[in-house]
Amino acid sequence: MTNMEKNVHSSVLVVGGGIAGIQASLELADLGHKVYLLDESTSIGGSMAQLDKIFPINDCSICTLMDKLTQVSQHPNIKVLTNAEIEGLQGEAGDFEVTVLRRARYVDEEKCNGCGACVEKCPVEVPDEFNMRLSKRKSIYIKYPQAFPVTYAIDMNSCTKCGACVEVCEYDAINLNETEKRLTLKVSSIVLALGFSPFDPKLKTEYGYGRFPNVVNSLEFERILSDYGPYNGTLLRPYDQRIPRKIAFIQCVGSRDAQLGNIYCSSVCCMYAIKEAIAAKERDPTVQCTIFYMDIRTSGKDYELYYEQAKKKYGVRFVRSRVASVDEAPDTHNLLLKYVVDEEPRTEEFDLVVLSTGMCPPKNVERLAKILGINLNKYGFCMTKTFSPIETSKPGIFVCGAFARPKDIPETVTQASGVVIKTARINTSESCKQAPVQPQVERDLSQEEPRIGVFLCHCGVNISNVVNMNELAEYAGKLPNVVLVEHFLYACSRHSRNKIAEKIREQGLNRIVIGGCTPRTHEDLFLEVMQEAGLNVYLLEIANLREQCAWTHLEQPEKATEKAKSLVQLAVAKAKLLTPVLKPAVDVIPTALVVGGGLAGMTAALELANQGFEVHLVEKSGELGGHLRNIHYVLGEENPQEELKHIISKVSSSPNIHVYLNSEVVAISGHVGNFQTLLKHKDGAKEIRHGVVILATGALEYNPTEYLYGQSSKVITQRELEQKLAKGEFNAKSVVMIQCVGARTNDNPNCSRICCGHSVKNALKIKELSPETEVYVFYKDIRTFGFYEDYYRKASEKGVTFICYEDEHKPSVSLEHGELKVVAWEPVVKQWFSLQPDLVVLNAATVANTDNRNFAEMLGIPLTQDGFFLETKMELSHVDTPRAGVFICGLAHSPKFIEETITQAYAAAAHAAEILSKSRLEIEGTVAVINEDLCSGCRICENLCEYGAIKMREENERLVAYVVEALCKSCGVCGAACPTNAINLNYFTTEQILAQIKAALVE
Amino acid sequence: MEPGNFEPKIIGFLCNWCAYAGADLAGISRIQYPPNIRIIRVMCSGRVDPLFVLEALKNGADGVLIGGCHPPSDCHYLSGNFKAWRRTLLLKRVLAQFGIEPERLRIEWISASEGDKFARVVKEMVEELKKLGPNPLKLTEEAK
Amino acid sequence: MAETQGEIKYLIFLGCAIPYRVSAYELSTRKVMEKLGVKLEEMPEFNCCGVPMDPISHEMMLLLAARNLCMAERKGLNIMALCPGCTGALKKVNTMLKNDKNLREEINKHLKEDGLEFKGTIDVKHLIQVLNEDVGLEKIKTLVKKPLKGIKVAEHNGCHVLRPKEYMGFDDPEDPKILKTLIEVTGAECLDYMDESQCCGAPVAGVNDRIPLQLTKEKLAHIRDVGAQALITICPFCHMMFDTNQIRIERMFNEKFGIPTLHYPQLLGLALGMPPEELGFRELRVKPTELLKQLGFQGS
Amino acid sequence: MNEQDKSGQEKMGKQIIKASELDPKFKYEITQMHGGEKLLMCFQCGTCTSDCPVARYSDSYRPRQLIRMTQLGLKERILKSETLWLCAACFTCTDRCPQGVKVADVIRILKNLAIKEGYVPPVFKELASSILDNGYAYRIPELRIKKREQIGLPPLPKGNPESLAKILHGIELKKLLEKRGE
Ligand SMILES: Cc1cc2nc3c(=O)[nH]c(=O)nc-3n(C[C@H](O)[C@H](O)[C@H](O)COP(=O)(O)OP(=O)(O)OC[C@H]3O[C@@H](n4cnc5c(N)ncnc54)[C@H](O)[C@@H]3O)c2cc1C
Ligand SMILES: Cc1cc2nc3c(=O)[nH]c(=O)nc-3n(C[C@H](O)[C@H](O)[C@H](O)COP(=O)(O)OP(=O)(O)OC[C@H]3O[C@@H](n4cnc5c(N)ncnc54)[C@H](O)[C@@H]3O)c2cc1C
Ligand code: SF4
Ligand code: SF4
Ligand code: SF4
Ligand code: SF4
Ligand code: SF4
Ligand code: SF4
Ligand code: SF4
Ligand code: SF4
Repeated sequence: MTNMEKNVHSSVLVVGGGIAGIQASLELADLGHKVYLLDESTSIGGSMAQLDKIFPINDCSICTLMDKLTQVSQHPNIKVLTNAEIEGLQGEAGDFEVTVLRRARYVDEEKCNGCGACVEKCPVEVPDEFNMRLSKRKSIYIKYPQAFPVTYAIDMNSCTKCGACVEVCEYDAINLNETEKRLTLKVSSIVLALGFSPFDPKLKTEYGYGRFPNVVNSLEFERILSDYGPYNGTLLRPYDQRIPRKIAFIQCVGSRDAQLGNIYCSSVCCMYAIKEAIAAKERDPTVQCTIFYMDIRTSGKDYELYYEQAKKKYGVRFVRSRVASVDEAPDTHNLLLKYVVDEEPRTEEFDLVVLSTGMCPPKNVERLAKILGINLNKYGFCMTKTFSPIETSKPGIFVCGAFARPKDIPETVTQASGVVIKTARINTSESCKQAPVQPQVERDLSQEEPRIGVFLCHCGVNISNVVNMNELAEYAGKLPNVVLVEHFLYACSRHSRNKIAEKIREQGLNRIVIGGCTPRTHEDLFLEVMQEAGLNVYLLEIANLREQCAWTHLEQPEKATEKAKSLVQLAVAKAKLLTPVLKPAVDVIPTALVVGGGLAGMTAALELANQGFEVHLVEKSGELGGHLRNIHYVLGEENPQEELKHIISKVSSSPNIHVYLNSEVVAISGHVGNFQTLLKHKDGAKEIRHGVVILATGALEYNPTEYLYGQSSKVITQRELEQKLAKGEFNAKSVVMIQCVGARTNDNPNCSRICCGHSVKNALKIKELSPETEVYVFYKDIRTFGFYEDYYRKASEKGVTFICYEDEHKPSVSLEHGELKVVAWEPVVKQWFSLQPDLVVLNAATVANTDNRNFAEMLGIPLTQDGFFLETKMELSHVDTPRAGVFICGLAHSPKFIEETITQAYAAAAHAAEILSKSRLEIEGTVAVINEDLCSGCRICENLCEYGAIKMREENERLVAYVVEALCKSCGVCGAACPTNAINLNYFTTEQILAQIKAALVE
Repeated sequence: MEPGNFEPKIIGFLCNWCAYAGADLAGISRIQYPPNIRIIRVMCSGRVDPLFVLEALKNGADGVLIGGCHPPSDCHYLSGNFKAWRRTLLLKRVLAQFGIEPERLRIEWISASEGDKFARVVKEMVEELKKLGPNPLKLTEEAK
Repeated sequence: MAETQGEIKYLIFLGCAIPYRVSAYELSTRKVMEKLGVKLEEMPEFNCCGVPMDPISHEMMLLLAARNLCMAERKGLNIMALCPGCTGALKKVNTMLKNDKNLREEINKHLKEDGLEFKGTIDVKHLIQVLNEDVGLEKIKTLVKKPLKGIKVAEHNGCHVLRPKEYMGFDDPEDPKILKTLIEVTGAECLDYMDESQCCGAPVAGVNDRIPLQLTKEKLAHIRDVGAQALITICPFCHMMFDTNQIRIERMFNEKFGIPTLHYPQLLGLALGMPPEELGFRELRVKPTELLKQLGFQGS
Repeated sequence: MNEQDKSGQEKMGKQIIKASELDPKFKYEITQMHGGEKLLMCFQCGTCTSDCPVARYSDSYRPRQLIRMTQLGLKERILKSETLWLCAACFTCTDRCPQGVKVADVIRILKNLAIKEGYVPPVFKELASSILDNGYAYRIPELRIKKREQIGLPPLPKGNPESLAKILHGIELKKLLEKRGE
């Protein structure tokens, strides 16, 4: 690293502004890198902006995304380049020079403030691609209401250059003759987050998409469901905008289809179809939803529960049959689907058909790949390897998100975090980072009376067209403690902001009220002003006059003016009581504790060590490696034992890593930045102090009690088979494999994700070593998602026979005169038949490590029902826990493949490094504060706090509560519950809120 | 006060992440609703102390709206919305004991994409409160 | 592909079924092609295309088809077949032999017994392909004398003109367009109906007498439901199912259809201004009396 | 053939198929033949049965089942099965199979094998002998040939059975047919 450092720029280019690109950019920027976030579209957000809810939690997609968009918009280190594409690349890792073409947008990003006046005037209407052409937009448009940048754009394909928009734009933002521009970026690394393009179902003519209006694709259905979609969230079908009574979902459209050449599985469509069916059911429980599938692939964490819930709670019907064709009834425009159940062909009528269209590589990616010099796989996705899952074939260029392989959002976000640890040159010395805006020395206000300045924004005419600004200003001027009122056409413009700072200094203002648009998007701009003017940032209050007043009372200017006065009064009342808040900070010990010396733990440890941090790696057993020690082949070319040796040698030789074998964690205390851990090993105990914890405790193989396991040496587990194969001890002529042993059962409802791939892998190995051996695989669903489908097909091609079983028809294994006999039901031939294999191989489930419970208790973090660690937000990142500074990765989180384990370990390392890289950790000032005099020691707050931020201590022989500021997330739940009002929340104090209430209600 | 042109006053405590954003979206989408509500932003619906509700009613609010994120897990703080919900149920009982119609207090889950829902809730509240008439506490205060 | 030297010239491949039972199809084709300036030459000494033998012996089928191809190669002309089954067999074997050297050698070994050799010098097309690709819609349009305005018909392509798409490939079997546009160029309207691409069942007629009739009946019902005045076919077997068997079907299922079924060249012939008699209308079992009346032909 | 397509399937239903009835080699044999190459790729999605026009009206004809039985090696049962002959060779299944299995070709292969095992449905015997006799699948009556001329069609070219006999010489099947035909 050191010899490279000379050329290292601290800039990174992220290509693709979907959730993958956004997440990677935010994390890189937080680490102090300058980030260029480039997207070919007019707005960032990618596909996620189009989704209604997101599985597995069914959160609102746009809410989740908007949170991130806001962060991007406010991050000083991120430069967003929309309408842009890469034209050329020069140089090498650490020193790239990228030529970027920016196509004309025709609207100036600096000037346009998103008022939308132009849209009303534009006479040209065209289909809105964002709403999948189910509604219309104008030639000048913004992609979606919440889009970032909040700048309109003109679509020159339809624009008539009539100039109406130019005329109406108060801010002179439109230039119909704008031309494209080129720029050159110098960056040290590039992250590709190009996402996917949806499969075009027109290519599957038998489903009638494009011919029959009531056949829609899944993204269209997402838009139909969306509250800001073409039908405002009412469930309607396109042809007659009638509520559909019966909806069919057809799976694998454009995936797992050799006729189309898309052989891989798109991995997400089973889950999203279930989600969409649930959403339809939630809108109207009488709607009947049927999902037609070949295999249901819900192998993510707790996804099987989601599937079960769809069946049991929502009554979604699942039919195992690929739909052969869709026809339309000419009179009703209903659709007739042909499928087969129990080997009986059927035709059934539906009012709406949703095609679960798969993910294809991003459009025109071959061209970009050529420019960048990276390899694509045979399907056009980015080529990666098992043991280097985020590296492209070119050093310095990394990949994350759906472009690496079709995947869902949580996996995407995890991978985006993972990329960061490889991309970033994290350096504990602050100098190499782009410093965020340095806070000015704050003025001491302790002796000052409140002197409030009120700054009112017309927002062009957005506010002033409705609210009488003069009247408002006059009113504000009379409010107590207000010493200055000013108007601005655009308060947020750079010019105005300078003016505000000037006024603050000039007039000695010490509390600021802005009357303008919502604080959710613009607060940070004004916080900067405060800092520049030397005021504590908590002395600002914003009255939301645009989104929550002018725009919602367009026809009632007088009442809107009254309301605006009231809103300003409310803000002034709070402002008067605002006090400076110091952001608490904790010292960070730049050392990590990693628990578990399997692949996950070692990978995370190595990455942190590479970044220069000290790591304590604690392994319970006598050897490093965990399950990887038993894996001799992978579905790919690498040799896992070689890789393992390599990793272990790197770990052992790293001066930054202390390995403790045969050791266990006895106790952990403390908080982020400063934990104390007690280790026990055979020579005694040891105490370690560290800033973060990474839990990589792995998982266990289920010990089967089924199918004569343990009673006959001819019944073995898949792992044992792999040992035999590797040691050359395999000699069976007929093998039966049974899937889902101990998984997807009542006791352990979840899917173990890896075992289908494991069987396919070993079956292929058998066929390689002994082609004449017959292999039968009994499965419930074959879950070879993503590119693993290739190997499933390869196994079929080699003659491995896959036979589906249902719980009612499980195969039975018995011994007759010492010989194995398997009796099973074949559902297509509809016959029982028997086999006499030499070996029965059980795919034992992967179950949670029982040690997890101890860690959960010691650290106060939750577990899933089946005992895996539970992350904070299952629909986003996989690595964070509710406990600040504690991260999870690998099998300890849920069953996963090697490449996924590595990716997640990278992500955990990245999140850990973000903390470790800071010598002091600044914490939001809006934390809870406890007045110890008032506290009665009832412990109510302690129990309520989800983050374990409240602790109790003895004080003068009295139990009192205190807040661990590093853990508090500012929800205020404790404050609302404290019976003695001992708790307050900075910036949202009880007194301030009461003052707001009173102000709101004065006559 | 004449019942005919009675304009109820509503205090809305909206959580920053969902309901407040939903109210913003109503504006962005130019959805119109009556101007009777005053919104106070809190980080989480779980921050709403019963005291705030009581003070609002005592000071003459005709209705109070608490807006949070959809359960089970839209809540930015995992479960603040549940806590608000439990508290609201209790509080409604308390209000009834004071002779205040529990319908004056309303809790709603409004996501950042539900601008129309926010507007609808405000409209509904205004209509219902018009039917209920002014807050009885206000009348007794006035009587004093 | 054999040279056509400006003029359009094909060997006409009749197959077995057409001479055996469906001469109206042949007759109307010949008349119409003459009008359109397509020269048709007779195919000497041809034999069964091979399709009926496929279930018995794939090899025999290959040889039968290959022999036909050799006859055409000798004449140096491309084949135009009327029967989709024949088209399919000849096209498929032609492609297979052209692309698969081993297979070609094997087949040629047999052919040599009679001094023949497959060389791969010609192409095979179906009638509608010739109309669409060689004659062209534009030319047909200019020759239409009597646009069939106000007439509503439905089409049935038949499976083998479209499938398997690997070998046929000139139209989308799931949403075929060519026959439709050829119908529309006559001025008639072509209606969509349900399950348009479904098989009529004819090929099973030899082994089962119920299933094919049920399939045809289902199609007739869909066609009736959309109000088509006639059905247009381009396959002798389909035609037999819809026309010859229609009365039987009506009796068997106790339902009335009364849907006249025309060979496409019959319809085209009318539009080109030829009288029904010349186009073999007399041979139709379900008489298109109403239709002809509407077009101004009395009493045929 | 009234009840013919109601094959022996149901009768078989009760008993358990024994391992000895399965011929695991059978599937590999099929993949060696023209059109059978992709047999092993079938993952039982159901498309072929769902869309088969014959299956819709037959109680027993199920293409997916035939493919499955072939994969499992139930050779005897398949070749004896009368339902095999119901395939209309419409190729819908072949065109729509997502795994690229040429279903109709596999069924044709099975028919060819059945013939080798000695089962020839009467209609095929007729067709074959007609072809061998005069080159056409049908024996076209004189009356028809005359009528052609009446309506103005050119004379039908004569077939050449001698040439056919030459090129078909050496096909095992011909002998078989002849033998059976007698
Ligand atoms: C119908 C549907 C429903 C889904 N539902 C869910 C769900 O409920 N939960 C879930 O977890 N997942 C769901 N998914 C999956 C989810 O959409 C993806 O996991 C996620 O969007 C992947 O994010 P990404 O950033 O990798 O790609 P994208 O969102 O596709 O973003 C890629 C970005 O890159 C840009 N780009 C592409 N090429 C270039 C280029 N050459 N130059 C510059 N920019 C470029 C694009 O404009 C785009 O903004 C669903 C997917 C679909 C299709
Ligand atoms: C049977 C089986 C077959 C698999 N086959 C494949 C395959 O073919 N291809 C593929 O890609 N992936 C496969 N995987 C998945 C792959 O093995 C994992 O993704 C990867 O090895 C997980 O690494 P890990 O570090 O998370 O967990 P583990 O390998 O389980 O390592 C956890 C480590 O933590 C230690 N530990 C546990 N508790 C404590 C404690 N309290 N204190 C200290 N240390 C502790 C353990 O001793 C162990 O060394 C398979 C997994 C299994 C179980
Ligand atoms: S009118 Fe001008 S400022 Fe307003 S949205 Fe349009 S371009 Fe932007
Ligand atoms: S110039 Fe173009 S974008 Fe502007 S109003 Fe006219 S058509 Fe619309
Ligand atoms: S099996 Fe795979 S490709 Fe098919 S619908 Fe499910 S996730 Fe999508
Ligand atoms: S075998 Fe394993 S991966 Fe496959 S479905 Fe069962 S539990 Fe899931
Ligand atoms: S709820 Fe209040 S009184 Fe009770 S322990 Fe917490 S701070 Fe003290
Ligand atoms: S404000 Fe929330 S996170 Fe902070 S201590 Fe109180 S309950 Fe815990
Ligand atoms: S369509 Fe293909 S894959 Fe599906 S069952 Fe039939 S043969 Fe098998
Ligand atoms: S070819 Fe045969 S099996 Fe296939 S769909 Fe047609 S009739 Fe059915």
